[in-house]
Amino acid sequence: MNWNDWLPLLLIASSLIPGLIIFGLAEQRVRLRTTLNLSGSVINLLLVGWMLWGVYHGQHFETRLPLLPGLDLVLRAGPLSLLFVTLSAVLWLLTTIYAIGYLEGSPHRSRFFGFFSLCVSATIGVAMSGNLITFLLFYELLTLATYPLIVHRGTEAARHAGKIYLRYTLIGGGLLMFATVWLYTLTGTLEFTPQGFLHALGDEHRPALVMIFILLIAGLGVKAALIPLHGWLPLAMIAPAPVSALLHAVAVVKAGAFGIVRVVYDVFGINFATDLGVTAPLAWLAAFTILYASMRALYQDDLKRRLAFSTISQVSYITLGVAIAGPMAAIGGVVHLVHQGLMKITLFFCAGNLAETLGIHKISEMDGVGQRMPWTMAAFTIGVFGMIGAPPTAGFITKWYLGMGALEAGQSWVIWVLVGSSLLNAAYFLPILHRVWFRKPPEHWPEERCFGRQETAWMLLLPPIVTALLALGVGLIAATAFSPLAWAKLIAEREGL
Amino acid sequence: MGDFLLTIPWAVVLILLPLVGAIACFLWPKKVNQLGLITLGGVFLSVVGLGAWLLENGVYHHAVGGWNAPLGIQLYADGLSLVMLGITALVGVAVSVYATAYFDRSQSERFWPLWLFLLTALNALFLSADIFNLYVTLELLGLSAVALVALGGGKAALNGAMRYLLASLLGSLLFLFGVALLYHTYGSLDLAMLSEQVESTPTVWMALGLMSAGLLLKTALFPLHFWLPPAHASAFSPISALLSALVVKASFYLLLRLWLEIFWPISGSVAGLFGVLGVMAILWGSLQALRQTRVKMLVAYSTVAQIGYLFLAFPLAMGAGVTAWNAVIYLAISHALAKAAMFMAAGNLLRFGGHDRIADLDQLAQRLPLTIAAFALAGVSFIGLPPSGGFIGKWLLLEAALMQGRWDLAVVMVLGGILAAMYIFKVLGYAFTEASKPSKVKTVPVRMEWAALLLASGAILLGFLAPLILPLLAIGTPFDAFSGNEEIMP
Amino acid sequence: MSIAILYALVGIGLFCLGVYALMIHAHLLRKILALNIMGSGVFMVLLALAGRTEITPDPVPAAMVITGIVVAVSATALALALMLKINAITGRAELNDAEEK
Amino acid sequence: MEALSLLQWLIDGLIGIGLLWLAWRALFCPELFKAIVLFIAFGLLMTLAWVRLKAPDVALAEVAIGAGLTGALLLSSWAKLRGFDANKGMGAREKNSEQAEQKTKRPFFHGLYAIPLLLMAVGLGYGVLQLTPYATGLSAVVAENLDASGVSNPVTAVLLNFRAYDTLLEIAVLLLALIGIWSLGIRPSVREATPDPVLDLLTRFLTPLLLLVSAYLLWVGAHAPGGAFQAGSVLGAAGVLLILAGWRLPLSLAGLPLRITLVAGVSTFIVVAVLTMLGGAQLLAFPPSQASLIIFVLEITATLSIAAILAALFLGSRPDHSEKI
Amino acid sequence: MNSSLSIGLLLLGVIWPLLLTLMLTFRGGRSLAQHLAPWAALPALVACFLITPSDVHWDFPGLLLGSALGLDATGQVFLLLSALLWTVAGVYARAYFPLPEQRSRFYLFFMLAMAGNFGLIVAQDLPSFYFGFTLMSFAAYGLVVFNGDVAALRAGRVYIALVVVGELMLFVALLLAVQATDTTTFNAVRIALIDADNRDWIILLAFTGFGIKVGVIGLHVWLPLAHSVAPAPASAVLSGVMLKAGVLGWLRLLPIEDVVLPEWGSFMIVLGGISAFYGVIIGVTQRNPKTLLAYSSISQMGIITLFVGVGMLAPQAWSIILPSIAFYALHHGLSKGALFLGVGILGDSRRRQRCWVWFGLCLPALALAAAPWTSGMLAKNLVNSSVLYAPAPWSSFLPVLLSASAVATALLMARFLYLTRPAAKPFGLVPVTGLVWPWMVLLLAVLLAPWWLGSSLPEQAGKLQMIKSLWPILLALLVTVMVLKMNVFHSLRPVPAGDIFVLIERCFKPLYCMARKWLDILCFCSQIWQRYLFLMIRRVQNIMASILTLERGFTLWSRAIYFVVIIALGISLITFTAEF
Repeated sequence: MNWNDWLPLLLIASSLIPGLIIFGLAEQRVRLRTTLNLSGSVINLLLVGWMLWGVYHGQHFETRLPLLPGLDLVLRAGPLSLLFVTLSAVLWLLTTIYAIGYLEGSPHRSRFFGFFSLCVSATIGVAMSGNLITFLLFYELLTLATYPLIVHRGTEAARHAGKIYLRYTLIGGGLLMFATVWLYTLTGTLEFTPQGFLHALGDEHRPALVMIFILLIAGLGVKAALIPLHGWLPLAMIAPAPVSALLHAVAVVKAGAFGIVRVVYDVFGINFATDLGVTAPLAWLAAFTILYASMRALYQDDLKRRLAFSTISQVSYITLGVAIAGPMAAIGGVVHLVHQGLMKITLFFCAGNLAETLGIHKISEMDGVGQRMPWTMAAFTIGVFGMIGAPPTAGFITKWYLGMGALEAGQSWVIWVLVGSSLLNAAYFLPILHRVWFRKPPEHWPEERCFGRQETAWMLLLPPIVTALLALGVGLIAATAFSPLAWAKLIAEREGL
Repeated sequence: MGDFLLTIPWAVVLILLPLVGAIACFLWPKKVNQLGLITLGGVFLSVVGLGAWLLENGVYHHAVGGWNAPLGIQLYADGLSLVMLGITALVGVAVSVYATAYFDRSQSERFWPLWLFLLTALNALFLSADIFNLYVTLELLGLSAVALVALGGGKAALNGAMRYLLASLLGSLLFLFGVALLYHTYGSLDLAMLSEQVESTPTVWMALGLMSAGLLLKTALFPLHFWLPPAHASAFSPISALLSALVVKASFYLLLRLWLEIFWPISGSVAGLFGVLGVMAILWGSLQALRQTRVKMLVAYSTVAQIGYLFLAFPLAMGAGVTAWNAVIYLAISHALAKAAMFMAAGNLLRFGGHDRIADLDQLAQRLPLTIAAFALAGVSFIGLPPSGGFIGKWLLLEAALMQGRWDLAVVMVLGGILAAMYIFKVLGYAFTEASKPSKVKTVPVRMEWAALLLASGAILLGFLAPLILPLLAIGTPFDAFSGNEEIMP
Repeated sequence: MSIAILYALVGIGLFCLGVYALMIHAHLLRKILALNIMGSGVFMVLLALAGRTEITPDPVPAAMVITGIVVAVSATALALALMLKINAITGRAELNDAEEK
Repeated sequence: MEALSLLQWLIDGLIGIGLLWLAWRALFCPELFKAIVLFIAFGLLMTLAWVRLKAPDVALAEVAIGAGLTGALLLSSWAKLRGFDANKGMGAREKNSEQAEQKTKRPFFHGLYAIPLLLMAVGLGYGVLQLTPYATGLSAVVAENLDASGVSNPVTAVLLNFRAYDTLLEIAVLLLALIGIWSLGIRPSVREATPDPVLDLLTRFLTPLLLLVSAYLLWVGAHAPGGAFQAGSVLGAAGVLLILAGWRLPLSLAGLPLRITLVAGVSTFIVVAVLTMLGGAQLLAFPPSQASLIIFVLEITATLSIAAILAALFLGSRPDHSEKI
Repeated sequence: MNSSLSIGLLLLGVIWPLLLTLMLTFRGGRSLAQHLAPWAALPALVACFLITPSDVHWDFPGLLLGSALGLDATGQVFLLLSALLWTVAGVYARAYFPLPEQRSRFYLFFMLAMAGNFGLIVAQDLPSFYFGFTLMSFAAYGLVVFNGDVAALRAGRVYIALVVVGELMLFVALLLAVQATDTTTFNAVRIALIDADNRDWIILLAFTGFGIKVGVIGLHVWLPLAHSVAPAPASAVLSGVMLKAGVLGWLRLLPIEDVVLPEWGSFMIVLGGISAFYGVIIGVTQRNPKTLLAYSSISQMGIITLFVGVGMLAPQAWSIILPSIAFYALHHGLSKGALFLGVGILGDSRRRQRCWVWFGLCLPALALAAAPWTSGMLAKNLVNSSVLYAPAPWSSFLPVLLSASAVATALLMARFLYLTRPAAKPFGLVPVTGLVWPWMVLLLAVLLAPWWLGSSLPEQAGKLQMIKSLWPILLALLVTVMVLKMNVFHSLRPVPAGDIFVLIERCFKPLYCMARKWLDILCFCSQIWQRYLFLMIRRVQNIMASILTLERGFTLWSRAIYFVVIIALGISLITFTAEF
């Protein structure tokens, strides 16, 4: 037996099994649950590290199980997969810590953490899937695993949000499945291959392929929150903060974006897709999403809603990078998977801290909060500058590569999209910073909880600080061999770009 | 030892054992639970034995009484029968375990003999190759099912049972009429012999019409579903599980057999009608399910919708035979598992809160997590989300549809999945919220919760078992006769 | 047209009559009667058509009809018992069609 | 020949028309009781038709079961319905429901309903007419194998040898119906204080007779019309008479012994089936040498069971549970 | 000094303020950090003195997108100016903010901006420069709005808006430049840019982007607003150092030395000239000395702009012009810094103290006015000699312009001195020791600058041209006296700070209101539409519900059986029709 054949499965198991055990735990067994959670994520990280090393040195990790005649369940660790897997593994650990702190003393924690782990397993599955059907499988699993998290609070509003979420995502899933089957009937294979597997098809299939592309993108676009498929995302903010963080930074939204990357590069192949003439509209759509969502964000007073619209905007950078169809832009798009994850999760952690510590939900309540919670807000500030794309944050690297890629591909209009987006980002984020740092704090916070000497519980404080530092760090050391950027370059190279 | 085991005529055991069990339960009501469970265990093992035999030797033939085809009755088992028998045994075991906790003393005394009769009827039906014998098994099936529904005892249950009985008898008589016509046309009752002789004559058309209508009525295909929701929703939950999971499938199986064996040369044009009815069943059933305010009614209407999928295969089989049939059988068995699990879950809810009003489910996601998990997993299979048996089935069906450019059907399949999601999550959503007025709760035996959950997990597991099950289905190539002209397997 | 066909046609008539009655009658006893008459019709077709011969008719349909009759009486007995039970509970020997309206 | 044939046609035509008319009346006459009586008459006429169709076995079964027992069941049900209404103090209830039935009739719709039915009748008739005018079915095969079957009556041969499996299931159906009815948990009807003396007398006279007839039918079934079902139903009729006369099974017998009797038929079948299988043969494959014996045993137990079941069906409620419920 | 040590020192200079900032945020390190914060710029200052510029260049391939740090001659001058001014302002601020919380808050932004400033000076590649520039610009926001009053907030708003716009323009410019040239180091980019396709775009974007910081006319509006509201030490560094960052940006990015850019050169000369006078004209009307100083900065930066323009026209003389620009920047930075710090201690104190302060202020004021023996005179000489390299029309026209500008500057300084005269309204803080001595150090630097740096400048710049440098001052003095006698200033209404911005604001207000109104109408319409949509959905739902009640029809027994018959018949009929 070759270990490498089972490692991808093991990786999923390392998050799945703790999750399943946690389901069975009694509510009050906090310590055991915490141990399980943390050990799961640490093992996960170790495995990921091992595989990173292996893939870098050209090893193959592939689990292949038969699913249907002619179709296998394939889990493969390629560079692109591992980028996403690593992000998930790291952020899972942090989010778990955060969630433990966040949910301290609240009910239904076993259920929460169970689904949380399930969610991560699904995300890892999405990342590692080696063909479209495996992708579909985990993609839908992700939908299911997130639903209980969204309705976790059990309020009427939560139920409504869950309903809308499902309505969007399941319709998207339906489209995706439809398109996948269609593709399968045309090609007889769904295996992800660098440069795609469709060039061999004759010209008479082109209209069908265009249609399939549209369907696939529509299916994935729901999770990636491409306008006009984004309606669920602001509503889903009803969920607890760790869920929002996970949803936005790692799991759901990213799964959609990652799917788009896969479809464009490994199903259609960028050259073929460009040849079909489908990438340009995709780029336009992404650009429109970036700008429109930023505009919408300007008008939100609820912090999490503003962040949600910001997510919609930011995730489309990935799509944009992919659709620009150039190696540099691709690097930018792919690396933004990680960068956006780090930055956005920071912001959500901070928003969660505000809600949990001071009961602040609205931007208009944030006056002077920087004096009460300086560390949280420092992390928030870094996240904000990342969003705007100021150096040396991760966001700058993304924008730089996207811009370079756009110029390289002769699509200079993208530059103006980037500029406009940054401008809007500044317009809706900087006033928050102003409030936070330069206004006088009110006499009383809406709902203050005391955490002793610290501004808040350390479990709540640590994760945002770490992610903020990471967001700063990956930008600062972008040119080294250990940065996500370097890995993205490796991906571009292995994808044959 | 292995050889000896293979010499045992498992098919016969499958018929006689539950019958013996039923009689034993009738004779010694004090020990029904033990007797019943032993019987079920035996049946399960027999299915395994039959499966082993089939894998070894291919198709199974048994001339009852030693009399060959036109004179005597033939027992016949191929992959299709095997899979149906297997799913029956599986669901049967789970429901039986569930029932031991669900029913009280006097109820289980009444339940067991009837249920074992039902099992006898199912097994006999899946194994028979004689159309008159099939009529008798249909009657046996129908009467035992009705009696089981009537066990509920309430006004709704009795009304449902009565409706079911009348419909079932009507269906049987229509079938019998067809049998009469076929017999007098070809002088044989044996499926295989009929299939060799059958040709397009007015008598056969009429027989086709009557038998199909009768079986459609028993299968509750839209618009003949009128009897199903009241009967299935009002019966005791384990019984609803049996009815929805197995009984309906039995008549569908019979219809399928008749098509595959007898009617395929002439039925091509009817396939379109079946397709249309299937589509309408999916849409109508789902919409109705969405309207329901009680869990069991919702689940019952979901059965109406799911039956629609089974009929989509008929128009698709023209161009993509094996794929379409495989899809449908897969859908059928995963539906069986999932629906049984779902009814059991509904039973748990009923037991727990004393009601099954959807809006008052009152945080059951926390208070009955296993049950809600079972419900959700079963729902996943209905929606056709991966990984689940429903997904595999739907995938194959979609594949068959798209291979032939049947966009309409493909769209309906996807739409049906979305509608299913809407009604499933309607329930699940309320399971997370608090009810306006809390109701008194009773404990639910662990066995009931686990039975539901395991069965639902089975439906999920089916999503990974296609490489095992599809070859089983191919034993005896039941679908070859009607696999269409062109075989497009990518 | 032979006697066999004649009886077969009568059987068809009985069957259709039974279906019609089953359709329109509300009272359960009538429905049960209707089902019985339908059954008789089918049996008649089954048996009548066996008589399309000069020699002794085919015994197999006869056997089938006997089986059918026994099955029919079983079903009738069950249906009647059910009807009585419904009547005892609801006070009406009818289906609850009207209530649902 | 011609005249005979014409006469035959006349008779058959009359029977056919009579059947249709009786069915029509039975289904659509306004009074329920009358309808039931007409239905019994219809059953008797059916018997005649069976005889005309050269199926005396069926005729026997019809008269005993189709007309007799079904009629008795219908009548007793009708009586119970009325008794219920009377108990509830709703004497006019039946009339009301009859009237309600009249009211719910909507002639227009019902006419509409009739159209496809007519079409169907036409279609079926066309189908029947398209059949080959001469067909022997399986009679030749049956005749060929009759010797090996152990009996000389072809119908019995089919029932108990060639298609014995059907019969096994059929007795199971019968048993199932009974179990189903018992599981409904119907209250036993109130025992009449003094049985009708005439009925009592009649019962006393008829019961042994019926026993005898039954035994004869059973015996003769092997080579002439008759057999287990007919015998069983006649015996069952005796039971019905006894029940009507107020006789009840002693409680000591109403438990397991009764149940054993009820299942004896099926059980014997199963035992035989298992024995044949153990002998290495097919299911229910009787060795020709012992076939007649086996069939005889089967018939005896089947007769007993059928009789018991039919009588119990008529009774409706579980005799051993009468105190409990 | 060996190069790795040098680079270490340079790095320390940049990182030290960041480290202190970090320390400041920890409760444990706060008090220590507060003590060290005033001296945060010291390592950079030391580095400046110890390092020989040419041998310091170091690549950091892993940093950002691959960075290179180093120090060249121009950089050294800028670093010197910056380090000096940051140190002085830092020490000054210690006494300026007596409350510890206030102080640590100030130092937080102060040191961040400082780190950015040093960073951009030592950066030899575009992304790192951009990083430093960004850090400095955004951190300075904290300094601008430090007072937190309405005026400060308004200034902050304008400032941050322009910063963001400028940042984005720079971003695009850098992107275009790097894309066009495929390198990121300044030296390579400059050379490669000569033949780049969209060179003009890059120049335009870079000019505007840095121009916002420099305060080129039209982009200067934030300057008077911000300088007048910021605390004195902040104003000093804003005006003295940060404006120069923009200049450095130009020098670093624009391909001046190797190619003649006639259009751009002329454009910058014109713009610079206008700035020079515009700043004075508006500045003279001001009553707030800090605003006046801000306008003076605009005017002085105009001269530098003009300088750069000349360089564009005469690349052959760039080797002469470049050090001149650097020196001019140094001179202006020191003087302006001294002036701002001085304005900060014009508080309500004894008359003698105020007199001393006023005398102190005279020194940098005179220096700005290019009085003899001051750095101003040196700078002016340099300018005068450089403009001679300009091509034909300019070489004859510019000296005149510069002379006029000198008079104007002198006038402005006279007005400043008048505003800050001991008899005037007190302004700022009381001059305590902690405030005075750093100021004195700076004054000393202003005083010594010509002698200290003169040696490194071209020969003719050092010549003392008494008459030439004295007459503008005298003229200005004369005019001032006359004006004072005529008492016209009292009737002169000051142009509001931010001049054209105020105009723009006023013009846009109605437009803005109108837009708001339309937006409201739009919102209203969309609400109506939504309600309509909602109603439609309701209606559809109702229709659906009524259709769904048909189910009862299906469950009606008679109809159900009817369907059975129909289907049986239908199936038969279909097969029948299929036959034909």
